[in-house]
Formats: sequence, structure tokens, C-alpha cells
Amino acid sequence: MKFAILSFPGSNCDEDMKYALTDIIGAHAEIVQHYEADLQHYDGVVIPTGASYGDYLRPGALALSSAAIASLQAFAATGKPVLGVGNGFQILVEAGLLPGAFLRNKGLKFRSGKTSVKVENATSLFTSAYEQDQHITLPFAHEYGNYYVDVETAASLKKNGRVAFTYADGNEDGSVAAIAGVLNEQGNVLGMMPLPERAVEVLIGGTDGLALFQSILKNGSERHA
Amino acid sequence: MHEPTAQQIKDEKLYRQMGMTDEEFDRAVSMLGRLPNYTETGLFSAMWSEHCSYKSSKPVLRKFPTEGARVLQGPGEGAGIVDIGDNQAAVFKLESHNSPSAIEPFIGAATGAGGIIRDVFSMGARPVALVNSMRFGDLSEARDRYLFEQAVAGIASYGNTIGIPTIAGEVQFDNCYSKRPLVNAMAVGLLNHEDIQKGLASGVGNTVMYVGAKTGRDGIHGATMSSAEVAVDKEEELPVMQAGDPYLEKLLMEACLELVKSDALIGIQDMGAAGLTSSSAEMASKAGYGVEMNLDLVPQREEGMTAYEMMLSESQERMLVVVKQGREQEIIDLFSKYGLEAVAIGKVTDDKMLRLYHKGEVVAEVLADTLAEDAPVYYKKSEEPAYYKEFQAMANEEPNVEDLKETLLALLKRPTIASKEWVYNQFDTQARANTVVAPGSSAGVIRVRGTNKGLAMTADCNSRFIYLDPEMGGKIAVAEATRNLICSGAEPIAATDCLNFGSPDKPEVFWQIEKSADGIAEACRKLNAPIIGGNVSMSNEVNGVPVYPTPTMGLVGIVHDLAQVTTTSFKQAGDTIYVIGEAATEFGGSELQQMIEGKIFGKVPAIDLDVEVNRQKGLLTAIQNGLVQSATDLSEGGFAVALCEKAFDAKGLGAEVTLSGSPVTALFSETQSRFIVTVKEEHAHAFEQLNEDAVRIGTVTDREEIRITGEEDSVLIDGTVEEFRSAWKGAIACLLSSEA
Amino acid sequence: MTKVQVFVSLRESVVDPQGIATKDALHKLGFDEVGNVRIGKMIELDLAGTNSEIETRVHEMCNALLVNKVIENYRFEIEEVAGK
Amino acid sequence: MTKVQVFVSLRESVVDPQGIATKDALHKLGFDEVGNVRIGKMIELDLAGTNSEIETRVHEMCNALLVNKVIENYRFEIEEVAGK
Ligand SMILES: Nc1ncnc2c1ncn2[C@@H]1O[C@H](COP(=O)(O)OP(=O)(O)O)[C@@H](O)[C@H]1O
Ligand SMILES: [Mg+2]
Repeated sequence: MKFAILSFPGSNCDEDMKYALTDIIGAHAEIVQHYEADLQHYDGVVIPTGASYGDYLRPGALALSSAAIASLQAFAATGKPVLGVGNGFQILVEAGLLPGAFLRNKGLKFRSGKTSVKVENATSLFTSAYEQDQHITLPFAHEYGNYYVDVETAASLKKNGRVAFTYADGNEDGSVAAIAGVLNEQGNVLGMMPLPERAVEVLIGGTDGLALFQSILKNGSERHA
Repeated sequence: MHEPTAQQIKDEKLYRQMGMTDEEFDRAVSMLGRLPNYTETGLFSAMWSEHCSYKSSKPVLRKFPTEGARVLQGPGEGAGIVDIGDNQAAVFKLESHNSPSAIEPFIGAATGAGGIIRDVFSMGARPVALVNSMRFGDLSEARDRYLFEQAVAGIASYGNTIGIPTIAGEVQFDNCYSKRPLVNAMAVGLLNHEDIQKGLASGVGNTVMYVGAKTGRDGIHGATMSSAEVAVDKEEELPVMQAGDPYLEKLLMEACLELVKSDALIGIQDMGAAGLTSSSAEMASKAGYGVEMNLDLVPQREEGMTAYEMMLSESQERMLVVVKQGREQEIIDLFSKYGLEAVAIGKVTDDKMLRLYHKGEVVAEVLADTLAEDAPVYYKKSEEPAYYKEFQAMANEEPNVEDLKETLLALLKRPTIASKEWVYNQFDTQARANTVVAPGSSAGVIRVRGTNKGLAMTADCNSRFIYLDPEMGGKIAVAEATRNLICSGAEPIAATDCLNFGSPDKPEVFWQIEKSADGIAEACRKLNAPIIGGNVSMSNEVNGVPVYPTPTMGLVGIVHDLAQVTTTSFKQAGDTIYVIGEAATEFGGSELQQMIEGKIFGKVPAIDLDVEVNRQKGLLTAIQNGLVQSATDLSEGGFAVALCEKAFDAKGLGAEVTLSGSPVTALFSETQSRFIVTVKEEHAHAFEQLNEDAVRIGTVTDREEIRITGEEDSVLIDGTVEEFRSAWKGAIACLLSSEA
Repeated sequence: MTKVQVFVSLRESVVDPQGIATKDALHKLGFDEVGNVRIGKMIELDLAGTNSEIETRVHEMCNALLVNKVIENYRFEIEEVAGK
Repeated sequence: MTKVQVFVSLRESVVDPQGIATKDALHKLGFDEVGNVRIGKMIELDLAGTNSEIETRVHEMCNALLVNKVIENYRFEIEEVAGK
């Protein structure tokens, strides 16, 4: 499987994502700059975290000015997997590929650390290698991690299994329904604030993020077969 | 606004408003052979400020050891460089941003981080980690709480946005810093030897290019300002603050790191203090050439800027680069890929002049050397303050303590000792996915990708010790920093310093500077930590009262094998607990003394550098031989605090130890060169062989309890880890939420 | 050039953590008369064009980028430079 | 309760990175007519008191908390709730 890591000006964790996908997971991944964003030849697109456009105006918003957004929307429409983590999630939301929006953390401060996350849907192509309701520990780092959708939308997301992850102990940033990760209707676009690419090595952040990438690989290669 | 004439500047002594003395002005006139015009006077005043010229600290800096087998670049460039093997090198420097932070803490701290990051990538290195060292008042006053909260947020916003993890630092609180915080930032970078760059403008005809942010009227005379006492009450009258743009700096950093691979590049330097002036004059002077610039070509953010304003602006995120004649287009294309402008604004000449054109006229013509090299050097008067004799004459006594446990709990709540989680949880400590040890242990450690090595880093300075006894205190600052590295399994390889002091015109202050430098220099020699760069910040005073002398030390070490990385926390029940070094009755400048007496006095703990070297060698060897489970150095609060810290993050573990001697001394004294180490039983013998000063005092238990007994089984401390932890963890947040 | 001020505020239904914190801080400082506090953005644009052109274009800018309709509302004022 | 809107903007000469980035984005989206962009705050307060009381108090609030005089300017408008 061949991944494009879509990098916008200011995206600063594209290298981390590439390292996780290639050196650790053993997948094929290339960093694609937003201006050369021709994504058709890839089997999956990952939008890394890290303050694209300085998080100015609204985190993720200024990416809308890039031609890459159109090709991203086209790519998502093909049903191939699109993963956005951290700022990547914020970009997916601003681009209308996922519902909702992000508010400043309830505590008004940037927070980084590790958090316990519950797998709410272990049937998606991103999460099938996890157990249903499994609790995993993932790093996070954000100032606008406070996910907002109106009550009705939240309810329907839950009902339709589109809530992939929730915060298991303490929802400190104030996300609606403790939502930590959301799928689109077709289930091929996932956005999440916790950072799985920082949890693929014992030495660094633990290994609870591995299963997410393994899921994508497994399901990806199956749909190719 | 109409600029005064050269004659008016002289007659009305206008140069004084720019921070120049009469003598300095006369010196400039004689060097120039004529009266300087307004722009030229600005150049001199900025370049001859303490901040740019080190005019009063140069003689002191000469004391420092700057050579070593690993040193590739000592002081003088943007940052120092040390070899770390495998054709790679570590590049780092510590720098102050105290005055801006006193005026606008968020912006001041943020641009401090931004500036030191630029210093590192201007050497050709990829910045991989940040460290900071900060000082504030004790948080009882609203202004100090504001300064603290905003400075932390400022550093966080810059580091997080640009994507460089903050992996270590220190914050201490004392009212000598009330309204006059210290904010020191350190950046560490990595490069391959062949990519080392210098700030040189050489080769007649080569092109001087301006890259990065446009120039505005912000930060004019920042350099002179940061060399003077700040009046925080007159905010509106202050010059416009130079705000930072971490997003732009990220783009600039990536572009410059691509640029250093190009053979078109001759030299590159950050436009830091005194912006265009210092970068152009220094690049010319260092290279022995001249530089000629047409200011009409400088990218400008505002209209109608004068030559004076452009040369003295401290707008952030700008670099000056010199490239081979004829290769300009390549550079322009390179930068435009990152959405940045690169503009040719001048060329290198052979007449050693800094010559500036504006609107078709020559507006300044000064020998570059007179601005840089030949800046005045002062040998300030030094005088031992009366307090020093007094303190030295005092006998060492124990503060009287009623309840040992209550005292320990109170110490754990002292902001200087309490958990700094409130601070470092606001930093992205994991960006770049190389952080092996995040803030919370002795030193921060990152992996060097592609190798099995790690880089450890720390910043330390106990200014109370330095105030009471600058020479001893200087030694202690270096020793504490190396202890933090050793306890993490790293071999110290080099140091950087930031000398934060009061006004050097005060003989007592200059005495503190000299003496602490003596102590630092000796300790750096003994502990093999050459000083490869640093920064001086003077006149840190409020209403004429200097802060405690605070020469912060930033140290970097190598972990030769990541398997040797060691942390503070207990690892396993049943492990043997050792203490290395005996407690003596030494409370001068200790946290306990400040807490109980409300002031500090007396002799500081004595440090014997030979003993220090020995113990560090023994401990590091033991760690490298895989004999050590956990290690901590004893610092503020002494033994009891350090023992608790080892239990706080160790799930399900506690400690039972027995101490001899007077309880208060055994628990709280800040005697130097001491460590608490835990060792697997099967390694006990081998460990003892290597550390003759190690004494078995107890074992790690599988109960979350801390139990310390004294002689005849007297119980000194007995409590659950949780009660100590909650005192320690919540203290800072609690102080911040307090009213009034 | 015409100056346009776009005022962006959070929708009623959206809680404003910053507004709440500011209100508490004001109360702490003794400004007890303060009720609700909401914090929004003021975006100042210099624009070329006739007022009616500007009017349509600013709506377009708000929809395309400046405002996130999920959480925000906006209004704007066009002021002649002369009017300053 | 009276509604007060405080408009906080950056002092002239203070760089506004957010404004610059937003301007570039607007240009990329084809809004070439956009000149300078500056982004400030709008703080909406519900207050009790007579207009003249409110006027003095709001100035106090701005000095005490709402405005950072080192880098920001402010102005405000008092509008009768009726006036909405
Ligand atoms: N401002 C800061 N930024 C990042 N880390 C910090 C900061 N202040 C303290 N820390 C971290 O908190 C831990 C304790 O700090 P400190 O009490 O100074 O340790 P020590 O006494 O061993 O020097 C260290 O890991 C240190 O790196
Ligand atoms: Mg320390």
C-alpha cells in the first residue's frame, strides 16, 4: 500500500508520520507537498499534525486556500482511506470531509501528554485490529482539541457507529460526548485528535497506535486483492 | 519626523537617549574622523550596547574554558558546535529575553525562543529540542502570576507552532525576581560536519540578500533597551514590541536548511538584536571585508521608513545571507518554494566599510570593525560586598523544625520544588517523535535518529547560593547540571551559559559576576564541560535593586547507548536504595532556610570538585554497566524531597529507609554531590565496588508509602505516597488560582 | 481603498470557554456588574471596489474562509476611508 | 442589562502574522482586491448601570484586564438592549 502524507505549510509532524509508516510499519509512504498535490496514484492519504499555516484564523482553516483540498475531496470520494490526526483532523473538518468544528480547549491552554482512549467502533477499516471497547493510551498535543457538534449530530454519529474513539478517563478539553475520533458516513475518512504515530515504539510513546496502521494496511490490501 | 543634524546630536547630546555615554560618543567621533549623522549614531549606539558588544563582560568571559577535543566551534558565532561522533555534531546556545519579557511576557518569551532557534539553524543545524530556564517572583503578587503564566504560554506557543519539543528546563520563584522575570531559552540542533555554516560576508562582488519577514518599525533600539533597566509602569511610552511569527520561522527554517546544502551560499546570519546593523557589520568584520546595502530594496512592512528605522528595527524572523555573485536567481527560487521572499539588497566590497544607500544618497559610511571588533571594552570596578564577610562569619546551624512531616509537605508545596507539570504540560514535548525522556526526570533525552545514541540536556542555576557565595555557587550550578546529565545516563560534553545580573556599574554586582565566573570556569574545567557559547543580560533590576546573580548553565551530554538511559522513578520492589554522600549541617541558601526564616543567609553548602568528579564518574560507570535502576541528584529540599520524587511516578511502589545523624540535617540539608540510587540486589556488590561513598539505607517496597526512620527506630517520616504527591503536584496551579 | 470590519461571534448555542474565564476574572477584579461575556473576532480588511461589489465579495469571503458557520455568525460594516 | 461591545485591535507597527497569513489565503482564493488584513478581538459584555457609569467602568476593565496596552488599542460602543 502506498501512502501520501499531505504536508501543508507549517505542518511540522510530517516527518514523524513518515517515519512511523515506513520505518516502523513497513508501508510505503511519501511526503506530498500541498502544491504538488496530485493524489490519484496513492492508496491512502494521511494528513499529519502540527500547526499548518500557524493555526492562524482557525486551526486547519487556512488550508482551504490550497489547491490540495480539492484533490483531497476527490480522493476521499473514491472511498480510499483518508486519515487526519491532530491538525489533520482539524483540516478535514474545515474542508467539510468530517462534521463539526473545533473550539479552544476548555482550560484555554495548549495541553500535551498521554490520554486513555476507548475504541468505540472496532469494525472500521482504521480500527478493526483493536478490540471493541478496548482502552488504549495515546499521546496528544493540541490547544483546539475541544470538538464541537450539535446534540442531534452527536447522537446520530453515535447511532451510526461513526464515533471511532472517545476519551476514556476525563474529557478535559470539553469535546462534545467526549468524542476523540470521528468517521465519515462511508467510513473511509477518520479524524482523531490523539496521535497514533507517536505510539508505535516502546522507546518513545508506547505501542498502542500500531493497531490503527495495521488495520489500514490489512483492510487496504484486502480491498486490493 | 525630521532627523536632527550631526551638530545637534553633539550639542544637545542626543546620543544619550540612545544609551551612549559622552566618552563613547567621543570615541565614535574620533574613530570616524567626523561627527556621525543620526543614522550612524544609531549604528554605534546599538552595536556598542552591552547586548551586542559585551563591553563590560568580555574580560569576565575570557575566564571560561572554551576548548576541548569535541569542540568544533566555540563562542563567537550564532551558537557553539560539539562533535558527537558519526560525523554529526550538536549545536546549541542559551539566550536571555528578560527585558522584553518584563514588558510583554507572552511576546517576550515567544520571541526569545524564536531568536535562539534562528541562531541554531543559521549554523546549518536542524533544531531538535528546546530547553528553558525561568525566574519569577514567588507568585503572591498578581503581576508576577501574570508574568509567569504569559511567559510560559509564549514559549509554548512558539515551540509548539514551529514543532520543536521542549524536553527540559527549570523554573524558580523568589521575590528578588518580582516584576523582573528572567526568561532564558536554549535550543539544541543537529548537523553533519560538512554543513557547518558561518556568518561571513566574503568575496568581493558577492551578493548580500535579505530573506524572511518584512521590516517594520517594531523593536527599534531593542538592543539598547535590553541593556537597561525597564520601567514596567510606563508601558504606553515604550517602543513598539517586536512580535514573533513561529509559522513564518518554520518556513524560513526549512528554506535555510535547504540553502545550506547549496554551494552558492557564502555566509548566513540571523538578524537578531540590532537587526540589519549587527548582522551586516558582524558578517563584514568577521570576514575582513566591507558590505554595501541599498536600503530602498529592503522589504518593508510600513510606509516611509527612514534608514535609521530600517537599520535598528528588530522585526523578527529575518536573515541576512551572502551568496555567490550570479547565483541569486537560484536562491530566489529556493525561497519562493516556501512562499518566502529573497531580495538582493547589496554586495560585498573590499574597503571594510559598512556603506548604506537610501533614496540615492549615502546615509552611512562606517568601518565595520569600528562597530563590531573595536567596540569599547570596560574593566569595571569590583568590590566585595559587606554582606559576604558577614555571611562567611556565620556558623552552620539547623533551622528549628517542629514537625518533620509537616515540614516535608510544606517543602513539597514550595513552587520552586513543586511539580512543574503545570508548565511543561503546555509544551509539546513529543514533537519529532524522538523524545526518550520528557520533562519530569533529571534531564531531557532525545534519540539521535539513525544511531543508538541519545542527547541529554538540562538547565540549572541555584541563584540563592550564588548570591550568598558567588564562587562556590558558580561551581554548584555547573555541578548540579552535570549531575542531572549523569543521572540520566549521559556523559557531559559541553556547556552554554547565560549570565543574568544586575548593573555592572555597581562594584558589588561586578564582583558577583567575576566571582561566579571563576567558580563556573573551574567547575567546567574539572567536569570536562567547555563553554561553547552563551549570552549576557545585565541591569536586571527593579527600582535599582538587582536580582540575585543568576548565571544559568545549559549542559548537553551524550548517552552512548539508549539502553543506558536512566530516570528518577523507582523501578521495582525489592531494589536496594543507596545514598551517595553524607549530609552535613548546611542550610545557607536552602529552601528550608528561606521557608522558615523568610530570608537566606550564612555559608552555602561547600562543594569539593574532586569529590564531585569522583562520585559522578563512579555513578556514570555503574549506569553504563547496567547496574543502576534509577538515579536522582539531591537538590532543593534535600534528601526527603528527592526520595518522594522517586515515588511519585512509580506506580505501586514506595520506600522504607533508615537514616543516621540529626533528623533535620539528614532529611533537608542541601549538602552537595549527593545522589539517591536504586540497584537490583544482584548488582549491589558490583555497584558498591564502583561507588565507595554509597551507603545502603533501605529498599523499594510494593506499598505506596514513604517511611523514613532514624536512629533507634525513631520514625521521622511516615505517610502515603498520595499525600505527598498531591501536595507536590497541585501546588503551582493552586498558587495561581489564589485571589488578590 | 475602503475599510471593512467583519465581526465574527460564536453562535448562541456554542459555549465560549474564553468568555466564561474572562467573566470570572472580571468578577475577581471587582467588576461584579458584568453579566454574560462573549469573545469574538474583529477582522479589518482594506478593499478595492464599489460598496455594492464589496458587499457581495465580503459575504463570499466569509463563506469561503473567514467564518465557520458550524460555530460562528458574522456581520460587517463598510466604512468610507473618508468616514474615519 | 446594557450590551457593550469592546473592539480591541493591535497597535500600529505591531506585526499581525495572523492577518498576513489570512490575506495571503484570501488572495489564493481569488480575492485579489484585498489589501491589508488585521485581526483583532470583539468582546461583548452585558452590564448593569447607567451609561455614564458603564463608560467609566469599561475603561477600567480595559485597563485592568481586557486590553494589553503594550500592543493593543481599544474602543467600545454602548448599545441599549432595546436598540437591538
Ligand atoms: N520550564 C520548564 N520547561 C520544561 N521542563 C521543565 C521546566 N521546569 C522544570 N522542568 C522539568 O521538571 C523536572 C524538575 O525540574 P527541577 O526541579 O529543576 O529538576 P532538578 O532539581 O533535577 O534540576 C525536570 O525534568 C525539568 O526538566
Ligand atoms: Mg534544578
